[in-house]
Order: sequence, then C-alpha cells, then structure tokens
Amino acid sequence: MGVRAPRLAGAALFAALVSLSPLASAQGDMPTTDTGTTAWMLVSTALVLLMVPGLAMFYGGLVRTKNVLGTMMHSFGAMAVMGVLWVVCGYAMAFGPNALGGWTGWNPDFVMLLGIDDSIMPTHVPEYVFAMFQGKFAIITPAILAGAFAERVRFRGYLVLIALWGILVYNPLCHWVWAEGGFLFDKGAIDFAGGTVVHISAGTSGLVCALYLGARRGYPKIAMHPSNLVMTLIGAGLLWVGWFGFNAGSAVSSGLDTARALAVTQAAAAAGALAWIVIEALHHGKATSLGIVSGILAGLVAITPAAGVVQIPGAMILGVAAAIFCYGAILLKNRLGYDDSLDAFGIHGVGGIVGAILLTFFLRPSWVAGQDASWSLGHQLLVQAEGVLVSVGYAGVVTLVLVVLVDRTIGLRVSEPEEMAGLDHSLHGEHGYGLLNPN
Amino acid sequence: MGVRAPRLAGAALFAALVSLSPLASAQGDMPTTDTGTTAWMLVSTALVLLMVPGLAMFYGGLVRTKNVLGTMMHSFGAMAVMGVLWVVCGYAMAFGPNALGGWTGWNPDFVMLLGIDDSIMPTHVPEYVFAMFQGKFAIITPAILAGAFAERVRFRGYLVLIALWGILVYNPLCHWVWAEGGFLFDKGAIDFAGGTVVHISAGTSGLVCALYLGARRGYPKIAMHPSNLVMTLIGAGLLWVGWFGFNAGSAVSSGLDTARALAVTQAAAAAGALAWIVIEALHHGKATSLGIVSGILAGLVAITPAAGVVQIPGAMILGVAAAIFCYGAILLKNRLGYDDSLDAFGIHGVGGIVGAILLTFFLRPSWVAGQDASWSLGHQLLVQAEGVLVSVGYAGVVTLVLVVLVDRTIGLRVSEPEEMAGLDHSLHGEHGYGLLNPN
Amino acid sequence: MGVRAPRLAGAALFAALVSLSPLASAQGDMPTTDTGTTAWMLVSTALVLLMVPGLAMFYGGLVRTKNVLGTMMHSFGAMAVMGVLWVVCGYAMAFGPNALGGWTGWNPDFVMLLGIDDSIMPTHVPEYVFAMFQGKFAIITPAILAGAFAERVRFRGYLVLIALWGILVYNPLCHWVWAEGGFLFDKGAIDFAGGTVVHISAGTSGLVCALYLGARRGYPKIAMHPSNLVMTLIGAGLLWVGWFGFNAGSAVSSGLDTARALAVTQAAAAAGALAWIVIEALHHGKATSLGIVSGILAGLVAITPAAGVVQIPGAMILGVAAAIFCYGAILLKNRLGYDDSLDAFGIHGVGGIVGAILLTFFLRPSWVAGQDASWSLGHQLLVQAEGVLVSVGYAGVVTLVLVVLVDRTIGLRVSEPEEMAGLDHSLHGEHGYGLLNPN
Amino acid sequence: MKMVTAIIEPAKLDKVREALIRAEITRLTVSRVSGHGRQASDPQLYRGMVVVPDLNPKVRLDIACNDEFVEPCIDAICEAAREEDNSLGDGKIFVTHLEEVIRIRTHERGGKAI
Amino acid sequence: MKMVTAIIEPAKLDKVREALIRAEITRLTVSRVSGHGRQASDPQLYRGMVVVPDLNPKVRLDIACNDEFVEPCIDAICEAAREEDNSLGDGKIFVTHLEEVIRIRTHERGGKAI
Amino acid sequence: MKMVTAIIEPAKLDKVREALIRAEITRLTVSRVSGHGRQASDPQLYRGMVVVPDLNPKVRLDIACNDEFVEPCIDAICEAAREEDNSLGDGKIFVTHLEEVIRIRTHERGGKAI
Ligand SMILES: Nc1ncnc2c1ncn2[C@@H]1O[C@H](COP(=O)(O)OP(=O)(O)O)[C@@H](O)[C@H]1O
Ligand SMILES: Nc1ncnc2c1ncn2[C@@H]1O[C@H](COP(=O)(O)OP(=O)(O)O)[C@@H](O)[C@H]1O
Ligand SMILES: Nc1ncnc2c1ncn2[C@@H]1O[C@H](COP(=O)(O)OP(=O)(O)O)[C@@H](O)[C@H]1O
Repeated sequence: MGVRAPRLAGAALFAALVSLSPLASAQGDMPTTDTGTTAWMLVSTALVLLMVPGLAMFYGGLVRTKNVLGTMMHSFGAMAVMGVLWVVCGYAMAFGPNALGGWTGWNPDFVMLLGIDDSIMPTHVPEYVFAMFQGKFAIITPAILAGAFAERVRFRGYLVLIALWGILVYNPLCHWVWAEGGFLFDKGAIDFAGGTVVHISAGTSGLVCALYLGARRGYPKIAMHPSNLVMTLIGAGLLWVGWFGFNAGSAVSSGLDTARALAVTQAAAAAGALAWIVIEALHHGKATSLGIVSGILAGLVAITPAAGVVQIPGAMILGVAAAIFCYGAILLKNRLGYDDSLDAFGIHGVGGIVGAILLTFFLRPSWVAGQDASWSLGHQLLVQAEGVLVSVGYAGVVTLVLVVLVDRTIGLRVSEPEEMAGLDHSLHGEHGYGLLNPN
Repeated sequence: MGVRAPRLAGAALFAALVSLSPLASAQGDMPTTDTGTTAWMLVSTALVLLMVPGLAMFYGGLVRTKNVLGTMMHSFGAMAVMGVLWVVCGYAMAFGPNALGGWTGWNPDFVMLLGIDDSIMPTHVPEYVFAMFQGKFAIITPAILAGAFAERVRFRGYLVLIALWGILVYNPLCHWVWAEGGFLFDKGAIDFAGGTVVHISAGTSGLVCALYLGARRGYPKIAMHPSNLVMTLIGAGLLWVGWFGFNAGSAVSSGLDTARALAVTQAAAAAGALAWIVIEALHHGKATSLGIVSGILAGLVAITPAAGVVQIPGAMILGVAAAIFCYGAILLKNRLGYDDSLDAFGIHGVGGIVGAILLTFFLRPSWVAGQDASWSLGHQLLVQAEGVLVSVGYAGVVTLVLVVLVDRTIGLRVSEPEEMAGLDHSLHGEHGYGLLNPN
Repeated sequence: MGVRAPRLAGAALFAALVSLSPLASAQGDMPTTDTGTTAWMLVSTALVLLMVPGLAMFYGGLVRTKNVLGTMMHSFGAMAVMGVLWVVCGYAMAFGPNALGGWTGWNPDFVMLLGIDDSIMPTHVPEYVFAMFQGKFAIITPAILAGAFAERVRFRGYLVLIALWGILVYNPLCHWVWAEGGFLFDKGAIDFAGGTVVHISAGTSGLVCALYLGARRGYPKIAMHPSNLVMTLIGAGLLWVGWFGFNAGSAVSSGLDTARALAVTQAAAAAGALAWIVIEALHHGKATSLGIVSGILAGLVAITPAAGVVQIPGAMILGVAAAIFCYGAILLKNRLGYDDSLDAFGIHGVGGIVGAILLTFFLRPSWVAGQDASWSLGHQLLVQAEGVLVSVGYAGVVTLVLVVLVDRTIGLRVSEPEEMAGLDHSLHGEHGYGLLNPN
Repeated sequence: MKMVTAIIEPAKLDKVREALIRAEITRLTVSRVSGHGRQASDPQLYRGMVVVPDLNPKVRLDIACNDEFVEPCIDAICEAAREEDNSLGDGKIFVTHLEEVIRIRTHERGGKAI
Repeated sequence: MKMVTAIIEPAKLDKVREALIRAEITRLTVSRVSGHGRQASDPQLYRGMVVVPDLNPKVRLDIACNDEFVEPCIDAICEAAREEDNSLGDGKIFVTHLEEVIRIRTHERGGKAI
Repeated sequence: MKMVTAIIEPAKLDKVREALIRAEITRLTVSRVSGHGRQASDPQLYRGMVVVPDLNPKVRLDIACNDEFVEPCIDAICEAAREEDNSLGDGKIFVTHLEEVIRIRTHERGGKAI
C-alpha cells in the first residue's frame, strides 16, 4: 500500500490508531520518537501558521482601505474558530476510522485530542505534532476561501459559515484523500500536500459563495484599488516561506522526501513568478508587483499536490502552466463579470486543478518504477481527474447549501449602507489606518 | 527531583555546570549532541527572536502616529541592550550556582559565555543554544514591560532602566524559578515557559512604572487612536508563531513534551481569541480586530506557565479564563483611570497570574500520578500563589526603586512639549511614515 | 584539509560528487540521512528565504513613496530570476568540479539538479537541501546589490543585469571560496557564511553600478525621505531572524558549530546596534531608529565571514568595529557625493571587509590550535586580504563591463520623466499605498 | 464661479458621488481630512471601551462650478450625505467665490475651464 | 463669515486646539499637508547626516467662523502655535471670505450653520 | 493677495516646484488629494486587466501670493505641469481672493507676510 500511497501519513496514523488505546500507550511496542523528524514537523507547524498572517496581509493589501481589517479578520477568525473546532472534533473526523459509510472518519478518543496524549506515530513523531500540523491546514483553507467574497460579508455569518464548512466539507474531504480508508486515498489519487483538499476545495467553494452572494456594490464599473500593495507583497513573501512547511512538512519526515518537496516547491514558485511577469510584459508591456506575487502563488498552488512526485523540470513546467492558466482564468472572469473579489478560484482553484492533473505527466521515474504492473499513466490521469471532480463537485454542492442556509438565517451579505461605509467601520467599529488622520 | 521539576532545563544545566570546567570540556564523559533536539532549540531561539519585531509591530500599531518609531525602538533597544548584557553577565547570574545567599546565581566562567564554548548539556544540546534561547527571554521581557509607559518616556532613560531592571529583577527571578538551587524551583513551583519570570514580572513592573510616571498628557480625556491596527494584527500573528518557540522550546527537547507544549499553546490561543470576540459581541454587539488579537495574546500568556502540565481541555479553559479576566481588568483600568498605555499589566500581568494559578486545577493526570505521596492540589496551589506573589512583590518593589532612581537622575519622563510633538520627532529626529507627506 | 577548511560544506560536497553518479546513487555506501541535521538545514533554507521579503521591506521603507514597489520588486525579481537560474545552471557552476581552468565549476549532472535526486551528502543531509540553501544565497546577493541603484533603474534591464551577474560574478566567486578546488578555498581563506561571496561582492558591484549610473535626479540637493521607516524596522527584524539561518545554517550541521555560529551572530548584531546608537548619541545627541537597524545590519554583515571561528568577545568587537567603520563610510560617502542610494556598499561592502579582515585577530584558540605548524596570524591576514581583494577586484571589474553592456543595449537607467513620476507608476503601472487616496 | 467645499462622512462618499453625477457634476477633488463638529457620534471600540474620538475622519470634496450649478450641487450633496436618522455629524458645505479657473492643458480660463 | 486657514507645526496641534477651545471655537477641519516656507529648521537625521527636508510636514486647520470670531481665532492660534524661541516655521494664517455655509443635516444656512 | 490653488499630476510635482522657484515663488503648501476631471487616462494594471480608476491621485498646491505674482505663478505651473502629448489630466488652477495673511511668528499681516 505504501507503493500506492503518495503520502504515508494516513496509513501510518491508522496503524497508530489500531494499536493504541489511551491505556495501552505506555507499552513497549510504541514507536520511538525521532527528534529530528519531530523538530521538522514542529517547525512545519509553525511555518504553516505563519501563512495565516501571511494570507491576511496578502488579502488585506488587495482590498479597499475601508475593508482592510474586515478582510484580515477573515484569516484571524479562522485561526480562532477552526483552531478550536479542529481539536474538538476536526481531527476525530478527518483522521478517525471510516464512519457513516466512509463519508467521514470518527474516533471518539480523538475528541479534545485526549486519546493521543502519549501517542507516537510510526513516523516517529508524537501524534500531537501531526494533529497540530494538520490543524493548520484546516485553518488556512477557509481563510483562502474568504478571498472570494471579501468586502461584502458579515463577520458573524462568516464565522458560522466556516464552522459548518469545516465540519461538512473540509473534514470529510480530508478524510477521503489523506486517511487510510478514505476512498480517494485507496484509489491512489496523488495529493501530496493538499491540492484537492485545500486549494481546489477552497477555490470552488469560494466561487460558489461569490456567485450566490453577487458582486460588490459598483463592481465592475467602479475600479477598486488595492489599498496596500506593499503589504500584499510582504504577505506573499511570508506565504512562500510558510509554504515550505506546508509542502515539505507534508512528507512527515526529515529526509530525502522532505528535501525533494522543498526543492520542487522553490522551483515552481520561482518559475511561476517569472512566467507571470513575462506574460504581463508580452500582454501589457509592463511587469507588475501584483503580477509577480500572483505568479508565485500560482506556482506554489500548482506544486502542492505534486510536491512528492515530480522533479525540478516538472515543477518548473507546472509553475509556468499554472501562471498561464491562472492568468487566463482571471481574464475570463473579467469577461464573465462575476466578482471573485481576490481570485480565490482564479488562483487557488485553477492552480490546484492544473497541478493535480498535469502532475501525471511529470512523475518522477523512480516513483513510476515503484508502481505495480497494472499502473498506467492513463489510469493515473483518470484517478487524478476523479479526485478533482469529486472535490469540485462535493465542495461546490455542499457549500451552496451552506451559504444559502447561513444567508437566509443569520445573514451573510452585508447591507448596502454597511458595504458603502466599509466593513471596518460598520462591523468592527475600527479603522485600519489611524495614521491617515492627524491625531 | 525530576519528579518535582516542571522544567528540567535548570537541573540539566546544573549537572553540566558541575561536571564541566572549560578545560574538562573535551573529555569523554561529555554528553553527545542530539542533532534533532539541537535543531529544534536553534529554531526556537529564532522563533522567540521573531517575537521581538512581532511585539514592536503589535505595540507600534497601537500608539499614535507621532510615537510609532519611539515605541518600536523600545523593542529594538531591548535587542541591543539586553542582547549585550545577557552574554556579558546575564547568563552567569541567571544560571550560575547560587550566590549572595541565593539572591542570584553567579558563575564567572559564564561571563562572555567563554566557559561554555565546548559544553554539551545533558539534554544533548550545546549549551550555547540554551544560553541563546534563554537570552531571547531576557530581551522580550523588558520589551513587553515597555508597553505600560509607551508614548511618554525618554529613550536614554529607558535603556538605562531596562539594563538595571535586567540585572536586578529579571536575572534573579529567572534564577529563582528556573535554575537548580533557585528557591522557587526547589519548592516545585510550576512555570513552564515564563508565566512568572516573563509575563507577571513584566506586567507588574510596567504597572509600577505607569503609576509612577503618570498618565500621558490628555489621557483619558483625549481619545488616543491606534495609528495602525493592521500592523498590530500582523504583529499578533508573528507573536503567535514565535510563541511556539517560546513554549515548545522551553521543553528543551524535541519529543512528546515538546509536542504537548505546542498543542496546548495552539489550543489556548484559539480559545482565548474566540472567547474575547464572544465577550465583545455580548458587550457591544461587535467583534473587533484588536479584540481578537488581545484574546490571542491573553490565551498565549495564560498557557505559558502551564504548557507542560495541562491537556487540551485545560488549555482551552485557561485561554477562555484569561480572556475573561483580562477583559475585565482592562475595563477596571478604565474605571480607575490609570494609564497603562498598552495594557502590559492588563494582558501580561493578569493573564500570567490567571495561568499560573488556574493551571493547578487542570494538571495532566499522568503528571499528578508522577508526584510523590505528599503532593496535594492545595499545596501546589499555595506554591503557585507564592510564586506569583514573590514575582509581583519583588518585581514591583525593585522596579519602583529603579524607576524613581532613573527618573530623578538622568530623567525618564519626557517633557510636555516633547510629548506633544511626539517621541519620533523630539527624541529620534525621524518620522515613521514619510509616505504621509508628498515627496 | 578539514583543518584548513573553515566550512566543510564544499569538501563534503566534493566527496559526494566523486562517489556519486546518478546511477550509483542507490548503492549501499551512500551516507545515511540525519534527520536532525536535515531538519535544521531545511529550516535554514526557509530562514534565508525569509531574508528576501525582509530585505524588500528594509529597502522599500527607505525609498520615496513613489518607488516603493519598484524597489521591492528588485528583491522579488531576484527570487524569480535567480530562483530559476540557480537550478538551471547555478548549482552546476558553483559546486561542480573545476572547469575552464578553475574559473568556474561545472557538473552537467547538476543541471536541473537531476543528478542529485537521490544524493545524500557526507554531512548526512540530502544534497537537495544543500543546493536549495545555497540557492537562497544566490537570490539574496543581487537583491542586496540592488540597494545601490534604487530609485533609478529599469526593471527589465535590472533582471538581465542580475541574471548575467549571477552567472559571471556570483557563481565563479562562490566556486572559488566554497567549493573544493576553488582557489581561495584551497588557500584557506576563511569565509564562513559569505562575507566575500555575498556581502563584499554585492557591495562592490553595487558601488560600481551606482558610480556608472550616476546619482538620482536632485541628489544630494533634494532631501529624499524614507517613505516608511516603520517597515524598514520590521524588515531589519526579519533580517536578524533570517540571518540565524544564513550563518548557523552555513555550518551544515546541527551541533556545536551551529550553536557557536548562532551565538556569535546574536552577539555581533546586538553589539553593532548598541554601538551605532552610541555613536549617534555622541555625534548628534539623538539615537535614531534607522541607526539602530543600520547597526544591526553592520554587525550581522561583519560576523558573517567570521561566524565559525570567533568567540563572543570577538563577535562583539567585530560588531562594534563594523558600526564604526560603516558609520564613517557613510559620512564619507556624503562628503564624496556619490549616490549609493541605500548604502549597499556602505553597509555590506564595508561591513564585509571589516569582518573578513578583523576576524583574524579574534580566532578561537581551539581553531588556531588545530592549524598545522606553518600557520601564522600574519599569513592568515594576507590570505584574508587576498580574499577581499580578489572579491572586490573581480566583482568590480566584471560588474562594470556588465552594467555598461546592459545600459547600452536594453537600457538600465530610467528616463528623467520616468524617474520623476516614480518607478511604481512608470514601470509597473501601480501605486504602493492606495490607502493614501480616498477610495 | 464658486468653489463648493463639502465635508462629509467617509461612508457617504460613494452615495454623494453618485448623486453629483446624476446632477451632471463629475469633476471634483477629494481629500481625507479629520474634523470636529457638533457631532459626538462615530464611537469606536478599543478593548471593551467605547471611545469617542476627538477628531473624526471625514472626506472633503472641492467642486468648482459655474454659478448656476451651485444650488443643484448643494442639493445633491445634502440629499445624499444625510443619515436617515438625522444624526449629528452629517457634515457641512462651504461656498467661496472663485476669481479664476485655468485648465492647465489648454490654458482656457473662466467658466468653460471648469 | 470667514474661513480661517492656518498652517501650523504638527507638534503644536494639541496646544492650538486647546487654545481654540478656550476661545470657544470647537468646530474645525484638520488635514495633513507639507509645506515650504522661510523655515530651514526641522532637521531630520538620516544615517549620521542632518537632512533638511524640502517639504516639511505641517497641519492645516480650516475654521469657518462668523466675523466677530475671526480675530479671537487668529489670536488664539498665534498664541499657541508660536515656538518659545521665535524660530522660523511657526506657520501662517490665511483668511478668505465665505459666501455661504450649509449644515447638511438641517439645511440651515448662513451664520447659524457655522 | 490671492490664493492660487493648483491640482496637478503627482509625477509633475518636482518639475512644477522647480519652475516656481525659477519664478521666485518658494513658499507653498502641498497636499495629497484625489481627483476626477475629464481625464480617463492614468490606467493602472490589476492582474492582467487595465483599470481606469475613478479617482486619480493628484497633488494640490496652495500658493498665497501678492497680486503681481499671480500671473507668473500661473504661467510657471502651466508650463511645467503640462504633458508633452497634450493629454487630459494635466490639472487645473483655481484662484481665490485672500482677505488677510498673518505670519504667526511675527504677527505681521498682509502682503509682507506672504
Ligand atoms: N465651523 C467649521 N469650520 C470648519 N469645519 C467645520 C465647521 N463645522 C463643521 N465642520 C466640519 O464638518 C464636519 C461635520 O460637522 P458636523 O459635526 O456634522 O457639524 P454639525 O454638528 O454642525 O452638523 C466636522 O467634523 C468638521 O470637519
Ligand atoms: N505664501 C504661502 N503660500 C502657501 N503656503 C505658505 C505660504 N507661506 C507659508 N506657507 C505655509 O506655512 C508653512 C510655515 O511657513 P513658515 O516657514 O513658518 O513661514 P515664514 O518663514 O514666512 O514664517 C509653510 O511650510 C507652508 O506650508
Ligand atoms: N471643476 C472642478 N472642481 C474641482 N476639481 C477639479 C475640477 N476640475 C478638475 N479638477 C481637479 O483637477 C484634476 C485634473 O483635472 P483634468 O482631468 O486635468 O481636467 P480637464 O479634463 O478639465 O483638463 C482632477 O482630477 C480634479 O482633481
């Protein structure tokens, strides 16, 4: 099974599960801790958490001045809500054994993580670290999603939406793809670090919300300037750094696999950035700063599912392809006229799909050699496509139900006066940049 | 003794001390280095250092535009002054064997760290790393303290004050709590990562300074707007990330203890954030961005002393309790009318006390099981209370002496015209945001 | 040879090279991976990458508002261009065996890093990590250089310039100093983490470009205010944190050497900061925030070549000396009137030279004891001076050729109207701070 | 020719601009200012405390217009800038006399340069 | 009615506001500007060099007041904005004629709308 | 005395200041504003799309001068602020009457206080 499993975490974890009850945990057959691997996983956890303020900066710089705090609060709110939910029930759902016919996982011992208090995983890492590392993914995913409907939702409705979304969309998807027994996991779908689970699901769900909620007042007639591109650039820088934890941490090791994941992540990001500014130069004669960071993000998103299975040339091609497709998708969005405010779908959805599909053509020869005889590129391509479709379809449909529900009950879209006044003032009673006014 | 010692660093260190003279350092009985543990401790050192710019951002965003550089300089000044003092004499005082009847430690070999040039600690980490990790705590503590008297002190006086404070308050306290032979250490007071040493001492000392120096001109009549809440949010994000080093690094290991510390840190921060915005929503109907980050900080402060001994549910309760008490403390401050500018006491002092006391009720069963028969919850509570009182009393009294001394000699409080003009202009000859003026 | 080699990476690598062809890589005599060392090298890679946004912030805050994006794009552009070039040919040139008579290295297997896909180095780290760690140095170096001609170059010309510079200046220099067979390496020149390769070469090349391109319009008559000193401070904070990866990562280990490098890095930075503000207080009666961060940088630059061979007192003296010399160099620049916009030479060039030369006088006794009988301080001093001269001379001359070439062909200096309008507007079609305008 | 200067709530900027466009007044200059009037509203929250700032953020509009446009301009602003609940802080309009207007591009002067 | 426009040192804002309040003038509009006057002071430090900026940060106050308040207003500002050491850069006051003032909330006009 | 208020392209600020200095006009007050005129230029790029902003960043100059300096001042600005290609968006100049000028430092009034 290791042969098929692009990411062993789930399998390893499952083994840990069966062998461990809280009482058995002090016994001699417990795997030992490897301090090096543990160190890297601790760091990866910190790095993925760094992506949350990074994303807050990236998004916060792109919205109008009056909405900067409201937009950053989407990321910080996700830290609070998903941070709590993950330890309460998220980990139990995502990484417990199959329940409800495999729709989700469930292990009551994982509630409040009490059952893993002494558990060391077969990867020689305390399970707490793995649970925390995974928890950061559960935080960043709805924070990414929020970019699609920036500048027009109520904070209260947003928090309820992402809480439900985490439970009903993220946890099951995570279970399907990464946990032993998850049906996509068993099929051999390759999603190293979250192309489907994180980016495609966030992008698609964001798109659905954006379409349901409608455009911001005045869009696209009134131009909406980024309030702080400088902050957006810095945020992108932090995202790149944090992504090393995101991808290389997903190896749940500190060795060759980790190094490979880090190397391809770096290469894809640089290639994506370069490609984007070349495209811009050809299209408009000018390279923009938003362009270079969009290219970085596109490259990083595309390499995410592929970080364990491609080599440097493949990574660079994925980065370039992501830049091309995302650039095209955003042009198309502008044509179609819907308002995905910060291009959550245009970058994360499209980039994730590009990565998940195209990776099939750049598989590392040694990986291919390790597959059993029945393996064929065509079949892998189908499996990948299935992963994408399941993710798009499931996330899309459930999100639609949720967004309608939340909007009709407690309210999601802000009122027109609130929107004109800006979220910071009307929802939070604050101003982002007091420095603008003499005081 | 390991049974009683919540944090083994001190003990381990002491063992290192006795066995090692600089000359003996190349001998065969030296513990070997563990690369993994060393890696994590190196990282923790970097992460705690990251908290210094993080704190500079957090505080700098909360003051008025004319004081932003002056406020950030408090953090950067601490990096310079405490960074130098720590290697000169701080480590020798804090982690040397008892001297002056146990009031401080002292080991002349530690001056300039020359005596540890080859030393590996029994925790399998080069002592240099441990000394540097600890040095970061000595930097961040006065930087936290400075929040209490932001916007109204002279830079020169501030530097002298923290230099003296570091030598006379921080080093002894650190010795008492964390070094073998320190009297609180020997009593079994639990302070995993610095609830008393860092937060309570900084908060209390800050309060004393604020009371002595008096309020900012115009406070509380004139509203003082935060100049850059956006920066405050980012700073809080970096603080959260850095706190993983602060708490999980305090395990001086890379294994289960570390993982536990990281997990409870995460849970307490998220719970604190959530609790704070719920309180705000109930109180004012609006959740604020300053609220969510205040809740994050409150939760992080409260879990700091407890990170080694509680489980997830306890951590979340500590986070919530800290949010409630800190919120209340700040309301009370507003009633009482004293001017703790950035709530150094309201968050760090109160949060630290809440954590140090309440942790007693949420001790990990396995930890309790490991205590000897004489242990009782009531006794532990007394010990914890004693730790708090000693810390509050000692820091408070000595700080009062120091602040009077510095203010009367070289001057601490700025003059009224300087205060009106702003510290940036009058003390540093600079403007924080040149972008505000066309150029 | 290990005796002479201050940094073993090159030697270790070379051993890896000879023993490994891509085909042989699965054999039994491959070194094993050490998870702890690997973890630290992964982290160091992330930390050095963090320096890129850190530098973008540092520089971006110092320029005028109209050039902030253009200036930050120099750093981000380096991430894109050097990020791609390094994997394509940089690593092969820098760390391949001697080619073209030792002018450069070359190993065709390293193109696209395909030949190291399974390679573990004798330092027990996957070679991918080492290659990526080194790649970050290749990114940061031209980004530092760009400070010398900020606010007046075309983005297109800049990208071409740094691509050529990377290939013709950086890669050879890196080969000479750090790769087995490199002529400075073989001579025993001490350059632990890049004093010559990174800082002196960047500083000198920057100076050459600044002199060739001429001053910014209006310099020095019109005062050019930093647009955002707050951001500069934060950037400096991130640089300090990242520098731990830069220096301590250069040990390519996770043990005593690493710990020593980290400790001296910390001490030099703090001492440099303190020295700078003392100088300022003596000179002008005021300590500035730009001063404190300049002192941090000066200290960090000076300790870079020396981080493996000095102890704490030496590190502090280097920090202080760097502050004095850099302060003087900048005063001198102001006298001479040339326009090194952000003092790339004044800080990096001068600080690097100070460190590379003065380190000779503070060598760790145990290091000296390990040298063979023929070693003498005077000889080491000569070797160090030779390293500096070679670096200054080679970088200076080749850069001059390149800058003339690029300026005459595709154009490097912006036109006067573009310069007056600002790079952000004229080259990138953007504004850094949209928040300045109501929207 | 007159210069109509209005100080309004930032939240009303979009609505006022739209009303002006309906009144066929499109050219204007906008800037951020802070103001203190009779208003004691626009409270902000700071760590659990309701803070009434001393100077509130406001937006200033400067509109140069020919005399016949002054009243429509004032009406449009008043209409759009007023809170439904008749609260303080809605703002104020100042009218001054303009002696000359010059369009830089063409050197045109007077009414047709507006 | 007159519009009194004062350009002062940012450092003096608090003091000037207090003086105006004592003179019973509370309503005003404040904005950040930069200025160049006779002053060559307000030097700043940049890496060891004393830099005299070309444009200094200033604060602009706009105060609409009825005619009888103009002189008290000017006096209050002059008093509070002046440096003790009679240095350059203290600022300047401009007075223009105001044709009309309208309170948006009530549509009141003229003196009582001030 | 007149107040000459010019709204120009930010990119032209340096050039205009230099032209004014040549015309011996050095004192002025500068502020950032945003404006909407006839111009539909100054396009910006946002992720592959050309965006024409509704409000363009502009710089506002306020220059108080004695009557004989008004025309030279206008000429200097017009000369320096005009784009070579005669495009829209070059800006506008407004002239208002100044009743009084006071130098805060000296209490001087009128023309000599300018
Ligand atoms: N007399 C005045 N002079 C200058 N500005 C004024 C004056 N009165 C009001 N303003 C400006 O108008 C803004 C709104 O005033 P507002 O509080 O609505 O006035 P009122 O209470 O008279 O309706 C104030 O914040 C201030 O900027
Ligand atoms: N003639 C003028 N036109 C416009 N603004 C002026 C004028 N004179 C002075 N100012 C403004 O007033 C500020 C302070 O001027 P100041 O240097 O005190 O003048 P003075 O040297 O005449 O006393 C200047 O920075 C500028 O903003
Ligand atoms: N009537 C007006 N009232 C106020 N400001 C104006 C007016 N006309 C132009 N402006 C200001 O001048 C700036 C430049 O105007 P511009 O587009 O050059 O005008 P035009 O198209 O008439 O030449 C505008 O952005 C605006 O700030």
